Amino acid sequence: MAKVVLNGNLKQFSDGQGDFDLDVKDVRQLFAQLGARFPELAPHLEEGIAVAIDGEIFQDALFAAIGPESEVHVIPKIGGG
Amino acid sequence: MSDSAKNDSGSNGHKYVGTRQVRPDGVDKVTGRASFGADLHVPNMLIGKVLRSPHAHARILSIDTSKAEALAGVKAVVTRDDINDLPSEMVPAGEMMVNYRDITRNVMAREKVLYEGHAVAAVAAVSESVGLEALSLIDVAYEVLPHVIDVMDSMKPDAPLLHDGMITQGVEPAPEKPSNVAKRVEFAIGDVDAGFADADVIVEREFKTKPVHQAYIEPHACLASVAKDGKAELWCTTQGHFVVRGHCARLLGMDISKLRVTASEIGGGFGGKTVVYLEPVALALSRKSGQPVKMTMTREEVFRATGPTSGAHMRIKIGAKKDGRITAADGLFHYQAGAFPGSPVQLGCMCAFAPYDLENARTVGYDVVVNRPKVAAYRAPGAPIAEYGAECVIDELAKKLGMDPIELRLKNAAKEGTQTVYGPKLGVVGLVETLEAAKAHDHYKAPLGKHQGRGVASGYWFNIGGESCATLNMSEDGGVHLVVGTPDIGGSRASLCLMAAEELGIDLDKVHPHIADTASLGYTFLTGGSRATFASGMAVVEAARDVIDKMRERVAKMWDIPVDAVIWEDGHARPASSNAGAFEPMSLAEITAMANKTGGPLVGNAAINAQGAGPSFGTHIVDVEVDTETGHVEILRYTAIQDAGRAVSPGYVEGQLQGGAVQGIGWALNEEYVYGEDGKLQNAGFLDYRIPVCSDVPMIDTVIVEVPNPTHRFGVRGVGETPIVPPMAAITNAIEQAIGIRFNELPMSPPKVLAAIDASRGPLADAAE
Amino acid sequence: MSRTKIHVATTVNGDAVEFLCEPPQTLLDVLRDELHLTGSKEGCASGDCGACSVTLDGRLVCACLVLAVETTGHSVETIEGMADGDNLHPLQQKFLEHAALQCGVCTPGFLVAAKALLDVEADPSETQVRYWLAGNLCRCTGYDKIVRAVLDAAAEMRAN
Amino acid sequence: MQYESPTSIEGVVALLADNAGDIRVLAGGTDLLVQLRAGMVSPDLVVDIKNVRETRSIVPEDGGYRVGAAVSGAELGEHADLKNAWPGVVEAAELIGSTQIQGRASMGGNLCNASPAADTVPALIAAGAVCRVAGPGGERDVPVEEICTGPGKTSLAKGEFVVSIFLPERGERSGDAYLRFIPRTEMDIAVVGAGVNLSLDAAGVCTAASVALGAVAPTAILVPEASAALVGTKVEDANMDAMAAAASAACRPVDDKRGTIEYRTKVAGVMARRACAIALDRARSS
Repeated sequence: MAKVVLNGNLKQFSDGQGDFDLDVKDVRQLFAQLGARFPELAPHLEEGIAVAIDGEIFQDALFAAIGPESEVHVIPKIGGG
Repeated sequence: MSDSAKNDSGSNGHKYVGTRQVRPDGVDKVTGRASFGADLHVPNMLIGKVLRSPHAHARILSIDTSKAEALAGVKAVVTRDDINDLPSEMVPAGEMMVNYRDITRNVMAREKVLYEGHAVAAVAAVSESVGLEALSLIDVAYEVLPHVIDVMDSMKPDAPLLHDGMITQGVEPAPEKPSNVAKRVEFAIGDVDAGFADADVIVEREFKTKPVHQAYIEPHACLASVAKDGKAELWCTTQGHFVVRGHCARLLGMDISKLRVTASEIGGGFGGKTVVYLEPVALALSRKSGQPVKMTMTREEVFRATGPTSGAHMRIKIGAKKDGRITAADGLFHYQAGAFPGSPVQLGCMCAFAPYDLENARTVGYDVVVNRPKVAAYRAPGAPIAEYGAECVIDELAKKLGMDPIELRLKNAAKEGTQTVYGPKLGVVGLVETLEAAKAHDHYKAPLGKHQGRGVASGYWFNIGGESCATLNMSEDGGVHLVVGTPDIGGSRASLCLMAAEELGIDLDKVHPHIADTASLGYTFLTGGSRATFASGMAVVEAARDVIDKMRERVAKMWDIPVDAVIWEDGHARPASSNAGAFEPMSLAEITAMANKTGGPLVGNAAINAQGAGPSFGTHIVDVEVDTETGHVEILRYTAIQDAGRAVSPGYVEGQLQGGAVQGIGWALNEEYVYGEDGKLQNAGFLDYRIPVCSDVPMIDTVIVEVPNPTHRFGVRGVGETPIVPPMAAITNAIEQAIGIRFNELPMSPPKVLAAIDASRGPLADAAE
Repeated sequence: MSRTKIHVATTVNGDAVEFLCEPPQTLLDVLRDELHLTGSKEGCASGDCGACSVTLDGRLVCACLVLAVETTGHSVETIEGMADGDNLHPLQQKFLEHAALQCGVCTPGFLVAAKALLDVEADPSETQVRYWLAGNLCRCTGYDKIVRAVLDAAAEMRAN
Repeated sequence: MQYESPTSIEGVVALLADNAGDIRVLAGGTDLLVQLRAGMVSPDLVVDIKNVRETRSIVPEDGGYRVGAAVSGAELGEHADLKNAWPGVVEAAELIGSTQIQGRASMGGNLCNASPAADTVPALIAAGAVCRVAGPGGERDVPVEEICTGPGKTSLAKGEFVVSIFLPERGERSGDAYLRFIPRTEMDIAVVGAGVNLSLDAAGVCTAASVALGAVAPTAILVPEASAALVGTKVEDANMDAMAAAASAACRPVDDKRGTIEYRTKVAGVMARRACAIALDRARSS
């Protein structure tokens, strides 16, 4: 089970819960499970979100692999100048 | 003094990566041949001009364009009626997310004007002078409304509201009343209260910063041409022409694929050319007039109507044990977004304490609208503001603890495995290496004179990857056309060519770069977030490997051996071993020469969404001297140290460090927007918006630290943004050491410095001197 | 509003040139829009950025602060006239070698201004270079490599 | 807008006197063209005076120099004799803008633009310079301090323009200096400017002094109290302190984007004192 943490304002859409153990193989499955569990969170996962998998940040990467022991942080998307 | 013209030989076994070479676009740029945004002329071209709001905040009652339309030589007039009204929808655009409802209103005011300089109408005419006369003939009836300029004033309950019905996001339960606060964000790890309870020393300070403009030397410019069948071409100066294409198509209701956007050479951007201003207006004017329309902003328009970065108010609190171990850090940030929501406060909250390995940390940010131009991305958006406050408090903490500021940083430095306040743990990073390099630098030990001081600060930026395409078109003589989609602001073509030559194993002078238009290459995100060399570089490497594989296949067929038995080495296909057969190696030129007979032209392609951008940390050292009679601060010596991962093109990496440092010097000492009581900007020009000039600064020494980014073929990290993060705090800390006064506001301009010196003296001390 | 144009005969980069202009048009407007010599850039149109630096009878000026009509009978040199055929001027070469440009939009102005300096001072100090070039704004480089390139070009020109 | 470029003083006067509407004199153009571009002025006629010989020459006269109103700062700086005689005045002219601006900007233009912050004006006033004004009634000589009457306003009558500025003979043991404060090192408008001109006798006692300030009042001002603090003294530290205090006391500045009242008042004394020290050195070594 991957350890998943919601960061920043996202917990407002998950009844205040921020830590989950989820059986997911990639980001798409991660979003699907989170969205199914917290419908209010679902639209926020579609845009403006990045996912850090074991410290490496992925943006717009639905098929980025998540390992069984991975630590996954859902964070705001990062831009730049 | 380093010799910047030195032609280093590549290291780490590289022939080109890491060397200093003349950039491929260089000759065009030193001879005046390079074509920037305003340099294109086409037949039958009209000139477009924009009418801008004279008020900081007003309701538009009516717009009468009839007299302007009747003027001889006027070919089209457009207003809000010619740009699509769009519903609220967030899209990524360089810095955080932007909302199409707001973009369409920023490009052309609809219900209200929200800042002085807000576009209200535009004309296309046969000449600039006719266009300007036409503007004077447009009647706009306004109902002037009260305005608000300062971020803290804008948060007051009785502040004039910019957007009716804007409810603060991120607050539970949602407020009932609308306000100018668009959003609240919060990040936290550990238990901040417990951390402060555990601290022996706590420093808590408030800071204010002013908005500063990117101040690229080239004003915004574009040339649009829309055909009768709706096909359109747009030439513009932008950091991302694919992003411009998407925005313009949306704002004008066009099919994206009917619009072809070509990026001109770009005369600086620093984040400010990631959004659209003139481009949709020029397209609308061209569509209406049926003629090509060129538009350029004046410098005054650039200042009045395009995005600076936020001004801010913040409170920072950091606690530590006597031994220097930080127990807690807390930050509260209020950022001006300008007229529409979307300040970089969230990124500021994420970066504020990033150089430290903290158990307990919290950052809270507010995104606040005010009657100023909508902010745009500016180099490490959000980070310089938040890290300025944090790095000043760290310095004060070091003084209180009696510790050297570099030692305090080293004791708490973020490293691989450090958990960030925004959640994830850092991968391999090079902060400690920059701090050690600073400590070891002779600058750090040099003696100081009277009224001189030395300051240090560190800085962090994430860096990003993103969508990037690259094509390598192999010509029949062995030359390579390298095609990418990231506009070259600071020499990225040079580094991309170096990587292509390295990967293909051919001479650098065989590689010729080209920035393709939006019809000639797949979607490529903009040049920003320090991603061009990293992400386009990744695509170039992948495209090179693609064409190498294709060449190996061709050679395998020629030699009639399995493809696995052909390897690519030093620009040649060779048999993998003597077992594969005795074949003379074939050069790339030999292979491409017979390409048409062996299966057709050879092209390498890559279309990727680059991931794994490595963050970059930097540490700066600065010496200042304060004239205690005038408050003038002179920068005596400056050293910028940064982890570049791998400097592909060291001269241009140094240039990024030097340029970022000098922009930071301007931000620290003189740059600010001056508004009158009337809400109008008083210094919309380079005379009184004072960016550093050549005689203001010394040589900027650089030290490139290389802690390779493990996800990149050559170890590249983005380098462009981090260098603007440390200067403001480093200079503040240096001034404190010079005269014993700690400033908590930017800019530290002479009147403010002198007033503080006078206030610190008292009448008796003054007389004694 | 009357827009009567005036006929002007002048010399640009050694060539006799004639054009028509409205009296308020600046030399920069005419160079760029009429003569299509777009190497001189408009960064401010107020003499504060130096991107339009040209020489007028050998004297360094901002083309944005000269009326086009004033050039009648005078001689203008722009960045387009700096290289000698295929041979870059030593300053141009040194700017390339030193990576003294990033975006490149200020570069023509810097080169024209630096050449004007070396025309009157073959061995300038760093301070002289910095003050001479203070009217040329560069936002990319922090000026370091530009100053080095000018000093290096001066040294090379003295040696030759 | 009509453009004319006469070649004689009479030609200029005729155009200025005989035409109605908004008429502007063009010398170096470094202020006028900026104002044109910004739409601050929209003249009907611009009269370029640079083709009038008298406005473009530096001529020795009565031991001093007559400097054409349109002589550029760069030309002033290249005139070794003038610079030797009036280093403060020439330095003030050379402080105006960049090298590029120096190629065009003139003392006549700097004066007649009538900005309170004009750099050459305090230096010229301190030097006792006199303008030669041509007009429909012929020529008249006017002390520099009587030309500007307020921001953007001059005492010149319809048809008049400044042809040249006369700098008197530099006496023995005398020197002048001009300093200004700006936030950067170049390219700014003076926040405060101070011109000091003084003479010493053989014993080193100050026999005459003139202190003028810029950017601290609606026009550049002479400060007699500051001069008085020097005359009769050996210009020692205490005398210079008194001079600086008198300079600060004479300030009537405004708060604006370039400086505060408090700041300008204080720094006026600092600049006057520093300029005085330079002028003193020059006087002692002349």
